[in-house]
Amino acid sequence: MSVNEMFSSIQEFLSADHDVREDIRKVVQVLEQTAREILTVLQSVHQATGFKDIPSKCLRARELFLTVRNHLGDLKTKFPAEQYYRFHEHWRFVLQRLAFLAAFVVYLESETLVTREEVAQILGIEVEREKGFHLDIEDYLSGVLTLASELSRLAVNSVTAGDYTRPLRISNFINELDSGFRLLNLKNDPLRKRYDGLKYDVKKIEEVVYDLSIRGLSKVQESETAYEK
Amino acid sequence: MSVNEMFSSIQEFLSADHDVREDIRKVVQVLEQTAREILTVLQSVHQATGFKDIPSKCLRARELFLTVRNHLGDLKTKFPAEQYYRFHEHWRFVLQRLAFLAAFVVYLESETLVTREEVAQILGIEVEREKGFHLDIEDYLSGVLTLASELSRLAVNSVTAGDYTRPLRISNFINELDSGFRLLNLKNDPLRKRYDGLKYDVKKIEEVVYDLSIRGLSKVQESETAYEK
Amino acid sequence: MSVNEMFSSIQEFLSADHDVREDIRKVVQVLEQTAREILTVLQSVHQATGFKDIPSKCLRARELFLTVRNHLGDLKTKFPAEQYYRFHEHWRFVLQRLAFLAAFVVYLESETLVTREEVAQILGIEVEREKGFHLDIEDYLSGVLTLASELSRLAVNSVTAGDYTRPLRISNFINELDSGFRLLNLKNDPLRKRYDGLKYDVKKIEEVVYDLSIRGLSKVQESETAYEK
Amino acid sequence: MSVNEMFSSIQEFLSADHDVREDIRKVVQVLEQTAREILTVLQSVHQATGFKDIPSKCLRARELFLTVRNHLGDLKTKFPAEQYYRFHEHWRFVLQRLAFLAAFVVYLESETLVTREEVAQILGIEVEREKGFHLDIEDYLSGVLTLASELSRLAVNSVTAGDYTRPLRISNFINELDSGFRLLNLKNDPLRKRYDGLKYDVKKIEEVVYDLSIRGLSKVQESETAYEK
Amino acid sequence: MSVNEMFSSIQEFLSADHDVREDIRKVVQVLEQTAREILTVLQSVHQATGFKDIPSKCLRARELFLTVRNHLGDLKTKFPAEQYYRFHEHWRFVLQRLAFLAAFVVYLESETLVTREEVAQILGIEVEREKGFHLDIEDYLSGVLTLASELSRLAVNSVTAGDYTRPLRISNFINELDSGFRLLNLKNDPLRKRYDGLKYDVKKIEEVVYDLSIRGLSKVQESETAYEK
Amino acid sequence: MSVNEMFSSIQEFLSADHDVREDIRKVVQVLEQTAREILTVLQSVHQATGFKDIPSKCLRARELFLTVRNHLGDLKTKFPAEQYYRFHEHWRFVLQRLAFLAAFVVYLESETLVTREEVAQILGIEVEREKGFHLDIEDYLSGVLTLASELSRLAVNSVTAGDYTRPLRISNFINELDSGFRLLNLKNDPLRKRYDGLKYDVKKIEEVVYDLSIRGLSKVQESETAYEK
Amino acid sequence: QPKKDEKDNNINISSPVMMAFKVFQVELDTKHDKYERLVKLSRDITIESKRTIFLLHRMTSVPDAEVLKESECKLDGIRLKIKQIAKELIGEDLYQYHRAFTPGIQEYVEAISFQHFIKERSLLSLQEINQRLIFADNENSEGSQGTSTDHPEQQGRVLFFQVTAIDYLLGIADLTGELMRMCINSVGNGDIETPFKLCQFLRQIYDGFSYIGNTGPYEVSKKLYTLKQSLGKVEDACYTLKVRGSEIPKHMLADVFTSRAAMIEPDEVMS
Amino acid sequence: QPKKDEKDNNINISSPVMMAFKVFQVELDTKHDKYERLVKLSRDITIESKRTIFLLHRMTSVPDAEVLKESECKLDGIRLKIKQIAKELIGEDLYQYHRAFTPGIQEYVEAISFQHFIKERSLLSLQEINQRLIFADNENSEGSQGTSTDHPEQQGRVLFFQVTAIDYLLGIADLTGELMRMCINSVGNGDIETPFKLCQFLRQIYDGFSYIGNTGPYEVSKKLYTLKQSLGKVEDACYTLKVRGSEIPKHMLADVFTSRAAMIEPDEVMS
Ligand SMILES: [Mn+2]
Ligand SMILES: [Mn+2]
Repeated sequence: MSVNEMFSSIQEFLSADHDVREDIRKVVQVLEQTAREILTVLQSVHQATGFKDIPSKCLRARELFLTVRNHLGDLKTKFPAEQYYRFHEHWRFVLQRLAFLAAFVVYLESETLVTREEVAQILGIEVEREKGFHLDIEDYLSGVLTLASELSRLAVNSVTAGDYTRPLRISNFINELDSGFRLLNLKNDPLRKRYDGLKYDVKKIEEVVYDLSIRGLSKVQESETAYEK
Repeated sequence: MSVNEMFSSIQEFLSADHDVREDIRKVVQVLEQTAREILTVLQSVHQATGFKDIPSKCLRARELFLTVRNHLGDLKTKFPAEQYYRFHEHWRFVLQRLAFLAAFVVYLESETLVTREEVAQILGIEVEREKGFHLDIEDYLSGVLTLASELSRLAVNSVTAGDYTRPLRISNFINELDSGFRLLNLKNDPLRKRYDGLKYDVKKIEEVVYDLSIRGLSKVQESETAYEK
Repeated sequence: MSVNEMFSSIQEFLSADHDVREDIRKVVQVLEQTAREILTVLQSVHQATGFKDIPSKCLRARELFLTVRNHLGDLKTKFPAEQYYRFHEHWRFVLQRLAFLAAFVVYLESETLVTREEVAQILGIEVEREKGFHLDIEDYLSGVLTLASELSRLAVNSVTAGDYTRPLRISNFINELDSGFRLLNLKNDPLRKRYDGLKYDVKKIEEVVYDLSIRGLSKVQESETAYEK
Repeated sequence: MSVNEMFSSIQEFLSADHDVREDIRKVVQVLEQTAREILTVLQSVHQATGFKDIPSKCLRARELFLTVRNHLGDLKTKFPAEQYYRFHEHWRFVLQRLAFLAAFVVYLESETLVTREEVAQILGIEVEREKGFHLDIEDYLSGVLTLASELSRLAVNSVTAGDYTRPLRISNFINELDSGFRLLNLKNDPLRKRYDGLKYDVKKIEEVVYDLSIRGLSKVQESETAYEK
Repeated sequence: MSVNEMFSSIQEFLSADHDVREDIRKVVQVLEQTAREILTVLQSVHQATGFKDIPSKCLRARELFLTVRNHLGDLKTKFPAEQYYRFHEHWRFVLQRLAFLAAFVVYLESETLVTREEVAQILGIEVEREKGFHLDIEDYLSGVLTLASELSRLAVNSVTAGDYTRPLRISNFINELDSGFRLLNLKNDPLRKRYDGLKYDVKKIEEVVYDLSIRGLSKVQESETAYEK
Repeated sequence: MSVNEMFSSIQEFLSADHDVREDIRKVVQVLEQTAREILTVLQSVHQATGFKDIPSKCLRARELFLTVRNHLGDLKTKFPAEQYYRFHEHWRFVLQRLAFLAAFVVYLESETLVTREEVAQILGIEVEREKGFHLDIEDYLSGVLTLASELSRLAVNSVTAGDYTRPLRISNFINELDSGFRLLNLKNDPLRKRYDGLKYDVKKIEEVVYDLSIRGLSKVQESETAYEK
Repeated sequence: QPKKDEKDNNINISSPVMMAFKVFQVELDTKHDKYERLVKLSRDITIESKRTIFLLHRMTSVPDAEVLKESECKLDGIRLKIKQIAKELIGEDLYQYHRAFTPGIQEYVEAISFQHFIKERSLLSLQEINQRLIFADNENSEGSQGTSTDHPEQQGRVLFFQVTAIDYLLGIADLTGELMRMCINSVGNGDIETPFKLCQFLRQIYDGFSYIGNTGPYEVSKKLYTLKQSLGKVEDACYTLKVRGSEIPKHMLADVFTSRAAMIEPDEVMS
Repeated sequence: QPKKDEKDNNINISSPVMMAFKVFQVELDTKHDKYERLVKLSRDITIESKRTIFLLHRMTSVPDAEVLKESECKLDGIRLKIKQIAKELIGEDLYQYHRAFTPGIQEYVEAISFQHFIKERSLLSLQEINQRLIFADNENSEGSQGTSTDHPEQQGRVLFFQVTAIDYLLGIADLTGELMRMCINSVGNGDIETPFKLCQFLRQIYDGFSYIGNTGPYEVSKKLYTLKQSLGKVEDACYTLKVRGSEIPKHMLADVFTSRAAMIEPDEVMS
């Protein structure tokens, strides 16, 4: 093969690569758009009025996740399955965001931690790399960390909205999450940096719980709630 | 035309260009001076005593904006209208600052979000690119984001000054702003970075509202206000 | 107009802007591709065999410039003419490159310095800013400086290819160019830096002429050429 | 004079210059050492126990400033007065630091802003450039900005140490400082950058005051203090 | 004096300083213009035809130096003499360039090294720092180093122009210069870097002399010259 | 040990370290001075007149090396012998230079490559690290590479001076050196960079030898020399 | 093209110059190989040290015997690696290869001083660190290690490694980041004593570093900024604890809170 | 301080969340360990490739069978390392660990394409490089290798490694630097044919890179400048050869030089 032919064939490769990336970029843009819509739906729970109809918001988010599944299905067709990490940077950010949104929905619905399997199922993708377009473990963890900081905000706002029991439940949830993360040996990478933020979320929630405790507000409501039932 | 002649004519061109830039620089310096004066007037609202005579401060700022209009009118004459973006960098910073100041005045006066049209009107410039010296949309948005961080500071200081209802109003305003921004698909540019800061302002204000709420301070004052009426 | 409505209309605006940039980016990519093809054609003059059919290479390049004209014609339609400097960065690089290629073709054809008018004519664009999509003067100068360094390489390779008279002609040409640039008062910007490189090209070519001169090679060939006639 | 003779005399000159710089460097090193000692003394006010004996710490710092005066007196003798700016870089850093330390001592003693005259007097140097070894105005301003950030730290730590009234006083002081700086038209230089940091100090201190205010802590102590009297 | 008053007076000071710098900048621009003109006059000695009327070129340069003296005289009035090093960076570059040009003229006239005194006299400034606006020794040396590289170019071009004796004279001159510089103990600064370039000039000129020597060209001409006399 | 004590002891260590380095720096400055003097002595061999009294120059250099030995003897006393590499950077440069100068003297005397042992002996230091202050192998090699480039210059100048046999001998010498260096596996460090220059020295000498050959100059003189003997 | 061979033949392969360069080749390769082995050891040490630190963070405020024991095991493993470094450096100038292993050693200092602080609430000194890096040289019994340097006269002797003062300083500077993390964790765990202790300790270290100032090497000065930030975070945390702790529960509706003591132990309420 | 323990106990160590995170721990550690092993392999490959290149430069212009054989041995050794990489990557996504081994692979491309040019005077293609990276997976017989991944279903199968187009490009960009060195060496050795051949070849590669332009990744564009400089040096060398070769020996005093042929073979005169 002559030098010219060699470079021509490489140029062809680069062109093809460029086209694949353009295609991916387009789908990712649409995904980001939908992710922003889901975020807007879920964000409203922070407002005083928002605490009432959490279930309906979750339903709306679930609907939008169906659209996400379609887009992700589309994304999979844009490149060979075994080259996931070649293009990872393109969708890494949006996938972390979607993992967070899935985790948020699941938390609002059931106050449990979404599993990697559940996120994958909600997004219509795989858990295991071997099986196809999957959710990278670090992206899943990153999404979970975003949830933690969202919940610390929720704890604050639920007090404002007069719900004094939620912060305690969030506190237990986040504490377990924190214990989980402490098991991990992270490298000096973005995930580590985000994990460093988790301590501040834990701290913030602890402060809210403290504020409620010294005012006896948590207990009061618990008993109130008990009576109401 | 000989090479030398051509280069001579190019040099004439470059000289002229250099002069235009010098002229622009001078007007911009004067604008920055006035912008700092407006800022000093408005900054005083953060002080305990400042909450009382907001209206008079706004009036003073409005007067200074008349001077700004004159300077901007002067600026327009320094270069051909269709070369706005050729020299944009020169005035970009001060225009963002003036947009913020306009937004701050309007907020203090009416607790509403200044529109692009209003800013343009206050500054005596155009909204639409086609019509002449205008307010670039990103510069408007940048000014609005500065307002958000100024308001988070105002929420804090209004509590110190004993005004317990303002933070809640600010909180609502900022939430609306935040939803607004969530409609935008920003590029990875300075504006996006500044927008990422908005969520800290939102959170800060929510915490102020929380602090008032858990201590029953917001309600107290509301009822007080009610009684007073 | 509510905040949401206003932001929706801003998003429309931003979307439109984003689309314009995408369109521009695509055309620019095609332009870069063609520019690389012209470069490949013209670059081959450096090869030992390349000195023979310069005219045919120039013809081929001229053909490709017709394609360039079409693309540039296309580019013009992508945005309003008065926003040239708003998007300048997108095509600045490729336009400098095309200016160089035009200058190279013209030099190879006639051993003269292409004027700004000629470049504009070859590219099918305007010289004067006011008339529409034009060749910015600094981009023209940048292209001319690239020509200088290409010619210093050509001087070397023409000797290797056995052409002993060309270097002297190049030397005269470059000296004239150098005097031209000395008329300019350049700012401390990239162009100034590139201009500082010109003196190395001048020196390099002078050394080639020196090498020929001390060995009596330039004279020999001149007389040979004389005999041939 | 032969070339060699001329270069010999130049070398003598360079040697002399080199010696001057060596001498300056040595005195500056000693100055830095003393400055670090003053810092150690003053920094201890941040400790829980440190708030008690501020006066004695200030006295100790004042003593060390006498040493500084001696060193600076020594420094002046190392070079001709009119070459101040020739060697400015050598002592610029330590002089800014000393200006800060002087400002810190004066603040701790009297809660006032040290004037340029006072700093000069404490350091035993001149205020006016014409009179000899002086305090450059930008170095003074730089020292004052360092004070601002030190005071924001002090506000936090004084609360931890149980002193609830100091933050309010610091807040007023910093606000005055901030208005002062807003009168200045700073260039885009290091000082400007440092000034941009001032607003974070202002905000930080306002938040401390807020925290005290919302908990009624500032008032409580004030009345306590009142009772004590 | 209140804080505000103090900052107002500081602002007056800063404004005055800003004005001084603007004034200096303007004069320096004019100086650069004239320096470029002198350069253009002297550069032409490199061309084949240029070797003939060196004297007339030198006369023309001398005339232009009179203009330079006027501008420098003007520059001196813009700031207090003892603040030379405060503003040194503004004119350092152009003064190095003028020192080079003076050195070049003197070399062309008499093939001797211009002394610092002569440069100062040509520019109408002082040699000694104490006496006022002077030529910093490092700027003088920098100008001399530029001369060395100009002469290596001249050696090459004089051969091209058929003058085979000049390179030997240049070689001797440069060797003397090199020994001179070897007497200096330079710091690790820009000057040292430029000095490191001197050895390339020395080598280049030696190679020119070698080229002439191995071809018996230097001798030939010497004897020719001898005959001519 | 308390934190304070710990830091005091480290500060003591740093002070001691600083003093050692100051001491070393002073001796190194003196060494550099002497090295420059040796260089000036040896440099003169490049001049036409210099070829005659090489032996006397070498003697003079040898004398100066005695001074170097004294300084190096002094240097050894400034720090613990086993911490050579802790301070290596301080004398690395001057030792490479001295190694070059020793190699140059030895070459001029005997046209052989100085061994590491000889350099060490001339400088009065060790070859083996274990034995004390020694010559690092890379510093030795670096010195040898400087010799190569000095000899390529000498080859050129010896032709100018009419000595046509020396280049051939230099060529053989350098070729052997080149073969030696090719045995080494260098890292991407300064030495590698310097080694890359060796090829150009080899090339230059080859060109000189070629120039002589095609003119039959080397043979002629050889026979001449033969006759003279 | 026979001439090239001829030329090559000119250079006598066994000439003194060529012989010398063959020696140089071996010397340089040996050095580079050793350097490379040290880099690898350093990387291993870095990773294991980082994992030790993560392990230690798994404890909440009170020292946990099991975790401490596990960390001790890990540190023992790291010390074995340092012993290998020490072996490589037998008879060498430590500073010649310093750049190869300094990252790992700094990380080790960070890990062991962190463990020490957790156990003892004090600063581990350089001397103490170095004392634990004296090893018995039982090379024969280990055999499997790749080090080929076999100094018969060294056998049975004592091997030791010396951490330099600068590496110690840099390790301690990084330690402060971990202490800050520990502080925030403590607050989150409802432990309100540890933060104040940490704050005190960090202030001492910060004062120590300001005392040294810019007399240390550049790398130390560079870490000062991060150190200051960490201290700021810890001071803020203590401030918050103080502010909320001193709040008088005016609006208190419950009856449990009557004494100040109850306020300091909020966990009981929570659990 | 009994409350902390209480708090800890709240978190059930065998809760689903904790169980999941234990799995994550293993997964992340496994990945990082593999990454680290690949980095070490890459470093080894880099060093050996560089040494191979030095070895090849030891030849003067004519291919030297012995040196070529030795270089082949070295390259075989490197390929064994690449095989180890390939083993690590069995069942993995190559791009997930790409950053770990890309420096070594680029250096290998540089070394083997340099050897190929010396032998064949042509450009080694990416396909040819990859063909030589297909290995028989005889893991059992090698045993000693540290790789622990034991995929029973993979045994007896074929192992292969695929150099990516970008790594190939980057390796070739670096190759041009070595070719430039070879060119200058040739001139120094009095070989006047090789430089012209090299010049021709380098121009082709340069044209190739300009054809690709900025469509490749940033790292490629970054190397273009060095590539252009190398080409310039080679063109200058050829220019010098031409200029001096075409000089008519007017001042020739000897009788040996009568034909142009003699001028091209100066070595005979020299030796
Ligand atoms: Mn750490
Ligand atoms: Mn390479």
